[in-house]
Amino acid sequence: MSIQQLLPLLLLFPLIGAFINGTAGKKLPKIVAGSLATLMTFVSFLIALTIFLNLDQPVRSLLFTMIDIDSLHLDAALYADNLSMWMTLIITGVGSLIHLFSMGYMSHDKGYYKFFTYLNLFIFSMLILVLGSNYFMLFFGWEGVGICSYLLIGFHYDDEQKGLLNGLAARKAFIMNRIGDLGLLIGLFLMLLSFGTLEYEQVSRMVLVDKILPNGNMLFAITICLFIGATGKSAQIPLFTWLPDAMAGPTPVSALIHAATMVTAGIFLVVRSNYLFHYAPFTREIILYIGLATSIVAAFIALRQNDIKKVLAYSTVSQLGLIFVALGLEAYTTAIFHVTTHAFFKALLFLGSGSVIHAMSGEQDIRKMGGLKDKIRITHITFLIGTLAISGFPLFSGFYSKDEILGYAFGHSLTIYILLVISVTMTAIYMFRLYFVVFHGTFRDSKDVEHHVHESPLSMTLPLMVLAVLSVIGGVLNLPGIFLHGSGTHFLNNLLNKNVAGLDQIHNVHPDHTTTLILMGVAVAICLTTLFISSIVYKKKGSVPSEDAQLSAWETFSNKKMYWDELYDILFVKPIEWFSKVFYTIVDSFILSGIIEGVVRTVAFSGDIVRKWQTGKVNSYILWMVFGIIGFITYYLIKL
Amino acid sequence: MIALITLFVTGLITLFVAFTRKPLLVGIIATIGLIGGLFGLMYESRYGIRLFPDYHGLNFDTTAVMFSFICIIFTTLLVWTGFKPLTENENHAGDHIALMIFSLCGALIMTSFTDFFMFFLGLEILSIPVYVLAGMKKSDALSSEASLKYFLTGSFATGILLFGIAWIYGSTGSFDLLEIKNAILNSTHNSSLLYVGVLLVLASFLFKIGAVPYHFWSPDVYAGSPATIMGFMASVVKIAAFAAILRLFTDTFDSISGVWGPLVLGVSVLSMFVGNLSAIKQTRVRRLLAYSSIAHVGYALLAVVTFDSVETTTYHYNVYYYLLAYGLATIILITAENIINDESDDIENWVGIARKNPILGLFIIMAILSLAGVPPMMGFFGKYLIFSQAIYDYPYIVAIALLNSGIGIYYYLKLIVKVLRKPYEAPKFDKLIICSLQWIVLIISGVLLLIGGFLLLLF
Amino acid sequence: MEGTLLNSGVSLQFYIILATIIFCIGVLGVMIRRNAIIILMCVELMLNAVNLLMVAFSNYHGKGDGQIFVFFIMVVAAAEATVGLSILVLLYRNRKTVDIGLFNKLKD
Amino acid sequence: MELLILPLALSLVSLIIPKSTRRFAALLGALASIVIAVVHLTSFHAGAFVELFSSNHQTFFRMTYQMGYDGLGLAMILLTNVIVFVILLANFENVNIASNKMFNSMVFLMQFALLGVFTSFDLILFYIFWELSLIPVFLIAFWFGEKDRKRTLLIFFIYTFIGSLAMLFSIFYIGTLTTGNYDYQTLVDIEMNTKTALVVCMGFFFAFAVKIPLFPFHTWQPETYTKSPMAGTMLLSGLMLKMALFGILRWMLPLTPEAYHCYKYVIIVLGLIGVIYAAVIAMKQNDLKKIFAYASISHVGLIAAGLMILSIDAFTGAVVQMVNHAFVAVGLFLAADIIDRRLGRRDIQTLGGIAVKAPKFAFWFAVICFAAVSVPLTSGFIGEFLLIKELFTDNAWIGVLIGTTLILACVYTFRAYQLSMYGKESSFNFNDLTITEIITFAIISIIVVVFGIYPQLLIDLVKPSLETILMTIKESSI
Repeated sequence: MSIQQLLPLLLLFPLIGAFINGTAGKKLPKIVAGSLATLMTFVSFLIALTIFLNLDQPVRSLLFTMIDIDSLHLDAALYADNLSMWMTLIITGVGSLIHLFSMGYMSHDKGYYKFFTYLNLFIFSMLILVLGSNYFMLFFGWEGVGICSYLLIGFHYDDEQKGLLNGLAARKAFIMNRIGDLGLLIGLFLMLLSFGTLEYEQVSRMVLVDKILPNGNMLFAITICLFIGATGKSAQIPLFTWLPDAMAGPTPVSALIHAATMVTAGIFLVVRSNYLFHYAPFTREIILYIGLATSIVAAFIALRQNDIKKVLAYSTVSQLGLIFVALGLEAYTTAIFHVTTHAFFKALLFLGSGSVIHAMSGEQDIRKMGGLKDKIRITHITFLIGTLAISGFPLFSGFYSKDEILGYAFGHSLTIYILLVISVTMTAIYMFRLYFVVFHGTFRDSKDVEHHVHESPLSMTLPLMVLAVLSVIGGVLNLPGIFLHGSGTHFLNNLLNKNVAGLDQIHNVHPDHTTTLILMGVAVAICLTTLFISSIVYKKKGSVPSEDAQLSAWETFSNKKMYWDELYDILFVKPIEWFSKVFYTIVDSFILSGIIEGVVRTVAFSGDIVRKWQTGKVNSYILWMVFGIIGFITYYLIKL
Repeated sequence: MIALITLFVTGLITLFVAFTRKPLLVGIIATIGLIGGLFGLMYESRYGIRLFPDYHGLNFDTTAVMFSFICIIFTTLLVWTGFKPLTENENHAGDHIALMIFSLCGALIMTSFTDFFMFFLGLEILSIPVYVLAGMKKSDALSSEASLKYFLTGSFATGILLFGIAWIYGSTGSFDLLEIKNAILNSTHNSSLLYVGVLLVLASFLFKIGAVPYHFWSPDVYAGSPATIMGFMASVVKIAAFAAILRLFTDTFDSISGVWGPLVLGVSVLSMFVGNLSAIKQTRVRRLLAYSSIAHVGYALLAVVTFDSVETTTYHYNVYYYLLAYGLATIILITAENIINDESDDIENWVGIARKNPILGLFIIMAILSLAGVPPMMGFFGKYLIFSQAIYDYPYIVAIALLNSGIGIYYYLKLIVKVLRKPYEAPKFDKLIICSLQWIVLIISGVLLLIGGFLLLLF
Repeated sequence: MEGTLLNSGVSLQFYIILATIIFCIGVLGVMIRRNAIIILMCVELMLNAVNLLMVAFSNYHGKGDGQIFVFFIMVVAAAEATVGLSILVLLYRNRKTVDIGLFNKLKD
Repeated sequence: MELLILPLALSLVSLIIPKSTRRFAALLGALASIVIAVVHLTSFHAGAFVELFSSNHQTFFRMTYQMGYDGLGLAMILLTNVIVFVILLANFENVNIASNKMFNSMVFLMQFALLGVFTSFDLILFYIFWELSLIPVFLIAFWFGEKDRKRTLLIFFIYTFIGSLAMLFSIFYIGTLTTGNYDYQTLVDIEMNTKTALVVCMGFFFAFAVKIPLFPFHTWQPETYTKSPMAGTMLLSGLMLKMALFGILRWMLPLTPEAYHCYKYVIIVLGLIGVIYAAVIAMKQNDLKKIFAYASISHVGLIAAGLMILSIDAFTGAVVQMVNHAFVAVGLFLAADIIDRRLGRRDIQTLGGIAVKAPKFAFWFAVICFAAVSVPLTSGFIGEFLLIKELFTDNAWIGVLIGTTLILACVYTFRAYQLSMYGKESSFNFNDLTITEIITFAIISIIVVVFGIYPQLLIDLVKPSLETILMTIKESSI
């Protein structure tokens, strides 16, 4: 089978899974429903792998023409190059693992089949997003994953206490995403205006080969609109507050959607449009600073969060910020590299936290945990690996990817480098805090809960182990040149440069070996120091995160998420609600309806006046008749 | 001519037959006579036969036949619908019907006169029986009051009319319309006598059709008279008067339309406003209909003043069609009044008719919608014909007229709502008794109203 | 012949003015008086003014039709008076008065 | 011709059919009308004009006229017939209404009037059908509506009627230019100066603005939608307002292109205000029907604004969105009515937790909600994409502002959905959907999704006629 034929199949399998589970899932045994969904995703993964291995040139596969009006031609087509296939591999690969994990994690949930329907649907949408051959298809997937995200965040809508809150979180996610989507949509319009097409191939050919470029302002507008879309989906300032709230969804969802795949869509978008961003340096600046700010802000907030998933959520936001810094520096392959490693270790961490929560019978507050390391051994080890990977522990995957970013930042400007280092340091601090508080010390919840603590089943631990291995060895995907010389290094770099439009034309200057070594040294030092201090603070001294009331000023600031939600509430929500009330009660009900009522009343009132003319007396009738005649004659005389 | 004689004889026979005190017989004879008159009319116009070839006082030309035709039909329908109330008193079973037929004779003369002699006679033959009919309910003080009011104002208007005729005669020296027309055309400078005379005649006409400010009698008289008579006044009398206006003003005095045209226009606008505004808060159905009729007169007058932009037959048709639609709708509502048969004539009596008798309700709603000018009822097409002509000369007036239609819909709709809503004493309510004659009237008028527009669309 | 009536030195204008004055008196009477009988009489006065005018014009134009019209008017006036008086009788029976100011039951 | 005769005949027949079989017969009749429309569709060639009826001579009313359809007309005919079927199906369970002879009769009369509107190629005829459609919907609302409906419906009728009278004035006025000929082609061909065109278009505008309804002529709408029975609301929102949009497309734009530059931005700005204003109001309402009523104002504001952009994309988008909105509005009101019928209340603050009791309902309601916020794969997205794109191309700021509908729609739609459906299991009893209700929802969803994935189906049908319209406008507006 040719790649053209395989590509639609890639999409078809998750869709079939979703369809079967959606229609007949209720009647299927749980194990069948779960395995079906997992299998479908895994088959997709295998197909993706086949395509990936056989792919030389970008391949476009037309499904059908969606809209064909004279000026507007939009195809439903798929497009495979190394970038999209790489993303597909991550999505289906990590996706399969998380599906597998979910089979165990969700086993007690009554919405089991529904969960897998949504998951498969998500995979499908995500694949459309990365495999679509034009921005229009991308937008389809873009919104599709938004819907799935909405459905999955609000999955436990019927919860006794938090049902409505879960719904609220889902709604918030959807709305904030939509704000970004509007930006993206406008970007699309602008591209249609300046290029007349949304096909990647045609746009890239125009920009790269024909050198037909819109003027600077237009290019800035296009790229900034695309970036606004990216901030929505990838949770950057100012649209990031939905992601922590999105943790209301089941943990596998957080792992799959809100850590490994969906939130990287924004990065994919920027990398996909790299040739546009290349000519829009000002936008890149903005991306750089937004990414930097997000990275620091989120890391700071994560310092004093007590919900295990919230910590990881802010960590995700922070890491995404880091990746955007890379994008701002035009280090696209590095960004993808970090996306990949991040997918591994963040999925691992989330799944690990899921396993912890599973063990804790649903408790998420780290203040109630502690000393779990012996009770759930596999989870503990894998979680530790994850923590080390994200903190940049030497030779773990995160170490390489993060280091590359730091290297480029250093090359760009020292200030940015220092700021990034601060962010990275904070990452290490809160991750070790999390790790130690959860797994070391003494168990702090009731005996009842302690009694129930148990290791998860194999279906859950197996993905953890696989991911742990990947987190460790993920670095080999793009080894820096200083360790090995020759074909082994910069695998991902070469891969992406091979047939992804635009990337091959960008030549980032790698820092020289000495600098690289120094930077690595700094990173390692930071990581180890933090580890050391943390272990003293939390392990030796057994400190426990203090209650909210006892926090110092900066801690409260961090704990309260820097009051972003409150700020948005005052800036947007409250005024709109006020407008809503004013529009309804004053403008609509009072003024506009009042005018109508007023007219009706005036007419009725004048009717009453006119009626008074009719007195019932014959004399007056005749009087008026005479007046009428006199009037007639007067008119005649005047006219005369 | 044949029709006129047939009808006159029918009236006489009816009077005499009434002595037998058999209302049914009276009714049958009257019906036969009326239908005979109808056939006479058609026969005459079809074959162009003239009974008295040397007599020129009356001329049944196309317009006259047209207007006479609907006058007779409306009278027939009204006799049927009001058959029971009209013959309530067995001693006088034939009187009222005979009077109506006599009045109809006057109406026929009004449509076909060629000189002021016949015109004057026709007008009086038309009016005097109606004065009597308005006071038909002898024991009812309101009925006699209505009668008196109508009589006093009516005879006053007659005085004005005659005064006007005298002045026209004085300036032109003739009573014959053709001669007057020629006299006006031939003289280079017409005296003020003529103009004032024309205006006086106009005033009395406006009185007859009930246009503002000569309308005051109509709400009172409509409200006081029995429903059938009110229907007669609103349809037959009005149609006859309009026929006369067309003949007199647009044919004879057309060359001096500069004098009376603007006045009619002003009266038309005034009538619309006064009629529609006053109708809004009415609580009595017949009063409401009276005011609505004032408004309708306003619309119809618009057609009278737009005569100079189109050929004669067209605007004759316009007025004719409009009044036909108006008359049919009024007859349906009058029938409903007769069916409800309530002395107090309160609008609340109409509440829930559609629930008590859905088909009657349907007819009533159709009639009201037609009056309001909502398609596809005939009333809409009437308005369409008039307004689409009038807009050539007077776009602003048409705008005002349409605005008035908007005001009108308010009270029409309120009436519809009353008809449609639940009766107060639910769930059991007294059944409405509808006799077969009334059914016939309802169906004829209703069907005409409905297809009058759509059907003519095809032809 | 212009402006004068046959066999008389009185010009047409005077007839017109006289008739108009009589007519106006009639109109005023109808407007002002409350007694229905008197109103009826005032209407008759108006008609008589018209009669006068008709005769004068008839003479002026030298045609007889004006005078014929007068007969028509007289006949009709008689018929009207008959009807009018009978209505008044009817009303008097109902209301025991002929003051038209009191007949205002029918109004808005 | 049978296209038009059938509904009229059905309207009469449904008066005499025995009560027990009435609702089945009505469904069957509606189905037959769909079949007829589909037969017409199969023999239709894109870009053709099919004449249904015409008078070759001047009638009594001094006019010759024509009835027929082009691609646009056929699309609207199909839409009408399908929506009528869906409405009957949606009411099927509500025996009180569905078995009422007057109800069925009035629905078919409405269908007749609408088909008349969509097939008229004569302005007077158009007006006649336009007005005719008002009566059945008023009667349905009056007979089966909720408490205190009287005054609301009075205002509704008078308001729209006065709007129509304004249009009538324009019709008469334009008639003076053609000496009383109201034939479509004649009217399109006449040249008039800007002032005349402005007078004419003002009347049309007022009539259409009231019926659509555009801000600030919308005040009758939320109240009327709330007080009408579900069928009435569906007819109003699903079909009645399409009439006005269709009127703009078919009549107002081609007839008065000379004044196009004068009213273009008036309508766009009013549409824009309506989009945002109504959406903002909808955010804090608690009555489900009222939320959807304001949502409707918001949605159609976009369509009306989009129609003012003279490009094939915008017109196509408007048509797609018209079709989409018809189905979505019917779906939303059906959902509101299902809740209302089962529980006797619609205040979302008193609801909650229905999803657990009625998962099927929750699912279908959610699908409709997604369609309402026009996510991709639903026709709403295609429509809004094209409309916003064209508005944006015309004026970036207007495009961006009107694009906020994407965001605002989510806010109120999902607020309504979540407050009524989410939360812990409700204490009240709530029966899940019956089979007819599921079928209704399924039909709506399938149509919405099919046009969302493959809108070209619809575009191919309407494009040639839209191009013709566009050409006539462009020729004389420059």
